[in-house]
Amino acid sequence: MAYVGILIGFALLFLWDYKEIKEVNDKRGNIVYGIFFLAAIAYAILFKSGVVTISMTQIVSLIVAYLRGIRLPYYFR
Amino acid sequence: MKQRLLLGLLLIIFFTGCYDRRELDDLAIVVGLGVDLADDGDILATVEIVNPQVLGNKSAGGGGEPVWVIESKGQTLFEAIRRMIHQSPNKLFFSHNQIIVIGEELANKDIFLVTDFLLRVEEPREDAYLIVAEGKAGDIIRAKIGIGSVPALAIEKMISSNWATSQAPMSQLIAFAKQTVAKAPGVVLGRIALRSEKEAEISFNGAAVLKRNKLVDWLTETEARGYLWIKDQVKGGTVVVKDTKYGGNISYEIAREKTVCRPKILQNGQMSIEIDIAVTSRFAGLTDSREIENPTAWSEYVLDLEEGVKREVRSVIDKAQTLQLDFLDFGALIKQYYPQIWQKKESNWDKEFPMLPVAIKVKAQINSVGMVKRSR
Amino acid sequence: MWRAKKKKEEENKKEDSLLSTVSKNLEVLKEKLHNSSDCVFREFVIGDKVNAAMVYIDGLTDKKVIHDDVIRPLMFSYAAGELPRKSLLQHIEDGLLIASDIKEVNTFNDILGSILLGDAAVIVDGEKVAIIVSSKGFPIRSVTEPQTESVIRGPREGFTEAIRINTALLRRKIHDPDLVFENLEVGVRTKTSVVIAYVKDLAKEETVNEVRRRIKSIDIDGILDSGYIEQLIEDNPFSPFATTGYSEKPDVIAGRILEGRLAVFVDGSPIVLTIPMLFIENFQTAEDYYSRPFFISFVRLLRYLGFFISIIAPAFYVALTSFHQELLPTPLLISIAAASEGTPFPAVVEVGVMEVLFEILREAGLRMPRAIGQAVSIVGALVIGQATVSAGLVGEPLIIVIAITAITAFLVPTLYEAGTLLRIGFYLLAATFGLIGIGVGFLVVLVHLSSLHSYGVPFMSPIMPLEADSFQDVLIRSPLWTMKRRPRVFGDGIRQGENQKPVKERDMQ
Amino acid sequence: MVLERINLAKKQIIYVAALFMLGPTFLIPPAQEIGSYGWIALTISYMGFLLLFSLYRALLNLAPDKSLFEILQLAFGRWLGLAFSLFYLFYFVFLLTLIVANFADFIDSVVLIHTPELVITIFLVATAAYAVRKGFESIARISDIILYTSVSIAFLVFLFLIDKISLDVFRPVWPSSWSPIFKSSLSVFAFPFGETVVFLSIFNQLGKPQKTMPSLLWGSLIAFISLQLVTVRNVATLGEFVKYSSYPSYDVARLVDIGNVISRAEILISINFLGMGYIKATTMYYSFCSGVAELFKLKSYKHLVLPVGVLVSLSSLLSFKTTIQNLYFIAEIYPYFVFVPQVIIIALAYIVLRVRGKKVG
Repeated sequence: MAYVGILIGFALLFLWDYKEIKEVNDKRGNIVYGIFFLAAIAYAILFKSGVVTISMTQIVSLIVAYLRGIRLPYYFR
Repeated sequence: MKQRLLLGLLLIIFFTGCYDRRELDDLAIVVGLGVDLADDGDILATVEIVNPQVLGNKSAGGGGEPVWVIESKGQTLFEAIRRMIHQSPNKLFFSHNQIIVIGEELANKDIFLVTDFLLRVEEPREDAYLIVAEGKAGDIIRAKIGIGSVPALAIEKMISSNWATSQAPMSQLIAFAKQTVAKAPGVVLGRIALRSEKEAEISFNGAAVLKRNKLVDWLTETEARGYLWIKDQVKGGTVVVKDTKYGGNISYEIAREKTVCRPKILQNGQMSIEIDIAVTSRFAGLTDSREIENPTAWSEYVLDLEEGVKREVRSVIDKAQTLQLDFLDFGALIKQYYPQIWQKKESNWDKEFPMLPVAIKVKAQINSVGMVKRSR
Repeated sequence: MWRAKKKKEEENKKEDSLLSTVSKNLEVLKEKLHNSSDCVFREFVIGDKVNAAMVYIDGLTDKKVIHDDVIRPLMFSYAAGELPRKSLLQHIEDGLLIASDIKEVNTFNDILGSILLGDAAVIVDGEKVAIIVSSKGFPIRSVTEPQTESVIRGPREGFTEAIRINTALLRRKIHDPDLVFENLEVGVRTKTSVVIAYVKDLAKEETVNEVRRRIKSIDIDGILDSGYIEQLIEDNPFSPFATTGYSEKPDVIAGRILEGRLAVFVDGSPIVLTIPMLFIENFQTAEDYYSRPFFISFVRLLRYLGFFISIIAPAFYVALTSFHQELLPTPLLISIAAASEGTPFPAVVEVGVMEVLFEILREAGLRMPRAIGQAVSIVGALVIGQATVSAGLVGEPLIIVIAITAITAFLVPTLYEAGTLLRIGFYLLAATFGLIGIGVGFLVVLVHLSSLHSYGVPFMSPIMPLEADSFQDVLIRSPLWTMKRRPRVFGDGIRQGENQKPVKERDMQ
Repeated sequence: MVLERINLAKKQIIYVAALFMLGPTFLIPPAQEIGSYGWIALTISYMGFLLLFSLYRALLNLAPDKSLFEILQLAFGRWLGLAFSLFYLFYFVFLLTLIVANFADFIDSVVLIHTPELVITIFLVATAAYAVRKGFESIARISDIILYTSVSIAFLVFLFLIDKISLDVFRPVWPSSWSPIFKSSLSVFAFPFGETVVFLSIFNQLGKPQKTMPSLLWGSLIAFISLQLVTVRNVATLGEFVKYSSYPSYDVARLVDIGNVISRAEILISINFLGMGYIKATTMYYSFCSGVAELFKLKSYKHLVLPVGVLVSLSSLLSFKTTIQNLYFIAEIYPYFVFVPQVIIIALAYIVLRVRGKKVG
């Protein structure tokens, strides 16, 4: 059910953007848009299913902690 | 098209929203909280809930009690409060809680058990009054004051109009938290007591001295005033001085006051505290023997007043030094002005404080004789 | 293709041109007008010899002009045989018709176009030309005090439905040769005349051109009111805020034209549009400038406050009583709680229902005949005010809130529609997110307002972007002598001399 | 992207810059962990910002009329420049995520406790997306109103509290040990001040970048003064408690009580915070979308707004679980990460351009 909701939501978003896309009529723009859009759908589905629990913050935290050689506190896990 | 989509999206949000909605008639508005230590070591919480129906419909009148008191027990304060759900049809709502009364036994044990919860949870407010009860806090909460009024609100008014006598600190939760966090060795809270069981007569004066989280002693009214002098919090009240020459008592009403406390290094290198009090007052009651126009007599009046204030301040300093507890926070003063010296003294402060010399200077002024010069 | 079209047009024209006998002409005309009952075809004979006819539409013409100034001289001026055959037409035009404005046309379409506007056409046998005599005269409402913008101080006249009278009213205010009226015709069937009025050296050239272009590009069968024009040329058709101003009073229109705007008159409508419009115009009234500034400034602040209250009050009530009870002072909370004790519905529903109920009553009271309207308002007052409370359906504080909302909403009448929509929006936001919803809603409304343009002018100027130096006429109305310049967005011209502050001579004291 | 020239008054850029720096910092004032020395840390970091500002300015003088991405490609060549540009874009969107997370976390833990964070996040991002699609002009236009109201609200709260503040907490004036102060000034430098690197990427749309730079300076001055006011107010009111409070400004406003009439002013603070954060979030949002459009030479950025919004909302939802985590992140991780885009890359670009410029000319 939730997945259907996500898909409907994205369909709405796409409809919303459709007019703009048609108006601009930019091939390169459409490719970039498509990448972002698909990424968003994938992220949303993975988010919902609980497979992905990683965010940009955590990635950055891990990298910086590794480079600085500090251990992240427990509440980051 | 776009607009319709927007509308649809908004409607989806709206229909899934309203999570935080709580209806007024589903709320039990808590105005007073008393916390005691039960016999078995659990926490006993007593709350006072207003009954808006009685209070609101003044014309209908008569029907029912204005407040409803329930109590509950738990291992922690939070558990005790959550268990009240079993007794109250409505959810307890703490945002309008005005007073937090701590029972004597609990204060003897650990007051942090109460304050941590109150500061951590978002509903209770930090400007509620935190006071210590002589005896059981539940009795205070349960006591009836006046006719048809809300006792907790009455107590709140009592505390906030206490400036007229300035005989007890108006201690708010936030002030307590500030002092605790700043590692003050002692904290002073207001004292409330049930004077007589039957009439439900309540008095709010004097103060409780806590060694961080434990009650160690009480301050009398005079000592409490002395504390307020030092803290520059005297807003009013009367100073009564014995008229040694002619007998009887003279009372002065305090109009304005300004206290400045400064640490000083004495000539022998010893640290001391200097308290400068400037007080403006007017006559409120005189023994008639002396002539008010007489300049020498006038200076005696002023001296008497200065002595009276000095005595009050001295009393609380003596108390602190005998208790060996720096609840006057002189340590913080030294830290503020002489941080280097304080670093050396800090570890040994408990020992040094009782020997700390304190100089009290009072500069009094009488700026009004009142409506008459002489009454007899 | 283009050529074919042109050819066809030429053929049409040929077919359209007048024939040389009256009877045939009349036949064609009758056919074109479908023998409509209000068309009068009066045939008569000039000098016993020449057939002539007169065509006009009954009701649109001034009968007196037709009888005394057209038919009478034509019928009685020539005795039999006296006719100067060769230039009869010239004769009639030069010597007989007592009319100030005549012209010759030679196509049926032109005749139709003229007589449908109220002129009379005279056709003479043997001539392929018709004479159009200006004889417009139809009943019009006289110039009365406008109902919508009544004033205590200031001119009382208002526009009527007749465009000529309206333009005349404006011309009477501004006696300046630079005041230009430009005529346009809009509407395939109604052929409504639309007039753009502006002062040549005040209005911006681009704005005039743009408005002219937009009006010309309208292709619609009928224009019945200036509202049609407004909706067909406005900048932001999806915004709740109107970005075209309007007024019914010549003095208001004159004032706005003198600030550098232009006005659009539409025949048949007493409402005249002004372009471009600013948000602050909603809060200005004509009377602001006729009274002394101090009290008016206070009133103007009240209008802003009233508008703010009217959009926010129900939302605020919902947010405070259902989300943020901790923000109410304790005694107030207790009394509101007492009032809402026992009411069956949550506050959110109550506010929504009462809001809708109020709008229904307002609409009913507005459209009803006056006699019934009163009954509606009495019933409404009873239903809303008394019965719901005593029946325990809603609490008294809510009634107060709704009443305040209702009253304040009328403080700024031109923003009533936008205000109501915003009110509903804020109410929904508050019902979902409490005060956070209101706050975010405000930001969105601000962004929306700041993105609006009215015919090239930022709608929110001078508030967003903030121009402190043109604020004399925004929140307060500063004295007239301080308003030295026109609003910056309209061209920033100087409109009064130096030192207009009244100075009195020493001797007069 | 074919750059749209945006017509804005200088004043508005000042206000946008000021609000950008105030942003969420208004609610969680900088350097609260060092309590009464916060103002010192703030001043030090502002000095640091002035240095940084002159670096930015010098860079723009070397490459006038260029946007950040063009400068990077000019300095580091096509591919390295592209990589750095992508890194900047990541930084922008990451910062946007942080802001949204801060917002949602605050609202969800203080104001609307039971509302799912997802709903709040979507709501906030949707409203920001609306503004971004309206264009930067609309965002900037509302900035003066927001700045005036916010600063006056902050000042009002200060006035309301005037009887509750005590300046004794600022004694002793100078700290006994400076290292925690330098450390927190580093995080203050990174949190509101250094983030102005974003403006380098949009200045060229606002007219001549070199002429726009002074607006940034003035804006930062407004921000600095207002932040100082807030920091001092909070410490003077809450004393040492400020160190342990999750949202000191909010706590401060809760204490307002004037004759039982003006009491409970905390909602003012929330709304205040909302308005300022809105400007910051939309600016970041805009700069990311227009940056992508510029880098990939798209005709318009507008249709990117919504998908980016979805990504940002989801990522921000996963960002923080507690405020402690947030504070740790701001203190320990964030300054070290952002030092790279805020200072190092810019400085490198400057050096490269400088050296090369000498070679050429």
